[in-house]
Amino acid sequence: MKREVPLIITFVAGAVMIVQFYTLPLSWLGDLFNDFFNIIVTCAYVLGAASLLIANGRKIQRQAPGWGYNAVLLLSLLATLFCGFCIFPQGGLPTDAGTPFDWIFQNVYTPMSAATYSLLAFYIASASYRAFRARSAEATILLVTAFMVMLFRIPLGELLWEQLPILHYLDIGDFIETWIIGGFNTAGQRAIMLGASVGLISVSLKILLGIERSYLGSAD
Amino acid sequence: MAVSGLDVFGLWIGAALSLCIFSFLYRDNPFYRLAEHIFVGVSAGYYMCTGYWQVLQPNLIARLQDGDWRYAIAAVLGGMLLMRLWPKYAWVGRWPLAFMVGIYAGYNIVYTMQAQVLAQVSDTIVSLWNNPDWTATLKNWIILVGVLTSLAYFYFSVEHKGVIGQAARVGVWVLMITFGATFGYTVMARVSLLVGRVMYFQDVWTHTARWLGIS
Amino acid sequence: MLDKLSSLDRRWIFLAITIAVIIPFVFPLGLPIKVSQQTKQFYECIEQLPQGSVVCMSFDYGPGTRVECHPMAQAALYHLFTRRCKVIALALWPEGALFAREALREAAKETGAAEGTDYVNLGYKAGGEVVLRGAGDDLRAFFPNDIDGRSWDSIPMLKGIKGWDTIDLICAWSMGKPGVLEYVRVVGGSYHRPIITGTTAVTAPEAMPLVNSGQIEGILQGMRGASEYEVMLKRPGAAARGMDALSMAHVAIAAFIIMANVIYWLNKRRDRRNSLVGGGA
Amino acid sequence: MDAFFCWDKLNNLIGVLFISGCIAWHTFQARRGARPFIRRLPALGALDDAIGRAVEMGKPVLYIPGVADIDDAQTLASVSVLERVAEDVASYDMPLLVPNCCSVVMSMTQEVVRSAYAKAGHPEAFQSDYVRYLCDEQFGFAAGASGIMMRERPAAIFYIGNFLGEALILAENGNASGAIQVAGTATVSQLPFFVASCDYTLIGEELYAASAYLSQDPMQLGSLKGQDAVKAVIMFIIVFGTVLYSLGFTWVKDLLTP
Repeated sequence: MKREVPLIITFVAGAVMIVQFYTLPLSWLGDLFNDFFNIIVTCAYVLGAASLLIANGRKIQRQAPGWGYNAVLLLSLLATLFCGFCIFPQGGLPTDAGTPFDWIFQNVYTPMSAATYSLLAFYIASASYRAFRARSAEATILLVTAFMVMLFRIPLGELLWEQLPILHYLDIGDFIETWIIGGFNTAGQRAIMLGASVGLISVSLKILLGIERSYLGSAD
Repeated sequence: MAVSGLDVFGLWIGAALSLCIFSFLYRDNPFYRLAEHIFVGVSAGYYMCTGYWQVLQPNLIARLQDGDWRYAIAAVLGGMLLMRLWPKYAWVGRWPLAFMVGIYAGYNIVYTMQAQVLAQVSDTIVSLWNNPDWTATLKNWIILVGVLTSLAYFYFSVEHKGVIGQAARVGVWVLMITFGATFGYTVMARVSLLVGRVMYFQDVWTHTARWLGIS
Repeated sequence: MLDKLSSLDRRWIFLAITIAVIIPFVFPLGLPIKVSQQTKQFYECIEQLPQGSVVCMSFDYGPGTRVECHPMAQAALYHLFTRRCKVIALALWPEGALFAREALREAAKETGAAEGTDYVNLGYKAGGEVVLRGAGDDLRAFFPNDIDGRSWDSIPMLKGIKGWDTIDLICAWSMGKPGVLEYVRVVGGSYHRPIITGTTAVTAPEAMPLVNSGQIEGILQGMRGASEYEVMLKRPGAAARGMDALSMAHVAIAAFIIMANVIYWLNKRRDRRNSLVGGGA
Repeated sequence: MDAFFCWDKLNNLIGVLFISGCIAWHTFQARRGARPFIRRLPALGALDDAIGRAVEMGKPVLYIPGVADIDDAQTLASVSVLERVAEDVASYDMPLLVPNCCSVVMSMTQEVVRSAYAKAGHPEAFQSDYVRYLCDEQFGFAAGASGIMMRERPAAIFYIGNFLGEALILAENGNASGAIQVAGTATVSQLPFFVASCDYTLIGEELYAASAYLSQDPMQLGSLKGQDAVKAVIMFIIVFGTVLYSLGFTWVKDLLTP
């Protein structure tokens, strides 16, 4: 019962999605299921926040090492929830522009998200230094392509290229666009996409048929 | 543009938190940990609030208020998911999980077929001669050979020996060029992000200066 | 020395990159920006829209990639409003809706476009591809209100707008999934509407096969694409301002790659010589 | 009938039926005893080695199932790889840390890891904070996961699933923490970073193949054989269609155009 019902639900939901794709009168069912999906996903955010509350609450209670940080996490979570649910501006929602929630978004969330993302600029440099070595034929191909695409698609790189003897007759930007990006890159991307699509369809099929069921957990 | 004290305060908070994040580049430290925990808390809260106001409110609550009772099913399924919080009843949460997995398994089958398999195969069918110029011809050959050899690399039921082995080897080269190109492109993207942050710090300064009436 | 360099503490690299990015802001280089074919194509797509065309602009980016996508959106809105086109903004990413609001307000201030008659912001809807498909024949079903809660019927410019086939052009700012690929699949695939896009430099190679096959009619690639577009519009903005720093950092990374390989090669030569000596002894 | 069936999707239906038939046929063929040959993927051997090293060093194993929700087949494939990894790690009674970016995925991985410890006979060894939810925002997640790497110092890190921009943050910090790293993703834009920063990488379809290969379940292996058959037909159609198209016959391409 604990396993059979979910397997049946999976099969029915999947079958409905497939059938509605091909048949006009049933397409409303697909839309309805999609709505349901979105609603359940949003409920999952509650699950996420609740598990954060529980996990961090426990650490604070136990006074585990570094519990002060967990308290900070809980405080910032609760403060955001309070602003996002309780502080209504006149005739609007708590998430509108100019509200405390919006202030948190603009001045806490956005800068930190962007700062974390921009750490990538540093990591990409250290990864290039460490990993890009002409160890084998494959590594050399990767290295040379990356080097060319990186350097000669920026104004300074183009300027450098134009100083080169003979080679400067070749339009390097056009060469990269046409042959590397348009030719080899397109081929490689397509092959990965095709292979992955076949794998994806296969996994989906196995899930619908109940062959692949690890997502349910292996025991009760 | 008028700058208020609150704006400037916000900018400085943002700049300080950004610096805390950047401090991780030196090594893990209390400032980073502080910022990290604030970040995790704020973003979990942010997702929950926007999710509620932009999805649950209009798509569930408003519809139930309008009397569309079909949506009660979604509410029940969502509620069942929350049962995961009580280990004893966690199995109840499998039902909505199974429903979601089912929807996307079915969806993946038909849409992947449409957008990836059919579209990509049909795009790969190109003219190998009779093109207006030689560049198009050569490019088409590269694409055809590249796709076939790279696909050979993804062959699992044959050892990579003989013809398949050689094709797979060429395929790996094509894949390496693909990865190299992607890497090169990404460098630009990532550096742009850093440039964006530097501009942000610049803005913080100009706004502060304007507020103080210096500039 | 060689060993030390080949296992260089990565913090030195971090420091070098920081310096390379900051210097051009203090001493601008003013490098010329060459406009690429793709950017010209993108520009033409908007340039050829008749007056009063309705463009659906999708803001599918988060704070992280704002620096790449936001200048594009600002420039394109300016371009569209000066050509008297109407814009319906929506977002498949939650933060996108707020960026849309910011960009629309700025562009409105710059060009005098009015909310409700020249543009509307429908806000964010979760679900990605599902939303696009569901909204197919009736956008209103998925977006009954605009972001500030005004009902669809009370907004003058939405009169006559039904599904995707009543939209003249799709313009998606895209940094991943959901993004322009979803638009190509649904709106391009089933409704055959023209699509143009501005992507982060990362997503660009993934989108290029679709540009080659004509499913996407114009593309701005990353900050570089944005700066080229700004140059074409003769309206230099944030993207053009950052191009020098971008160049410098690239050169720094390139220098590190060359250095790493020279060291690797020297090390290999030394090892080979040592092993030869060892063999003789 | 016209009002019922979308005729323009007929090519899609035929394709789906063909692929399903191919995979199903090979799967059930395998169940009847024809155990198919599947080439060994080098990255999978690395999974075992990495777990072995963690056991030797007495340090935890870190498994990151990507940042996508369960609407992504990569996540599901990852969960099924996790099942094997968890069984392995649990049998040595070692900690397996699984930080999650999505709460639904967390509820799934929690179930899988808890079951694995129970199955290995160490139900008490499973602690609820092994599997945790960090946050939905990808960079908040990256910040949190990097913190875990620096503090817990895992000996082996697996990145299996759909990754976005945070891939390099994770892989570089994992590298700095000194762990052996094995990655697997079908997300093309992140593959170069994993290839550059990790010891082994499962590329594209290999990710989906991994779960089947690890299970050594004949039906799963049969489905891999079916996938190969599908790819062979795709290659044939491409070659056949290209030759015809170059000769001026466009019908193959037209039939495929969605």
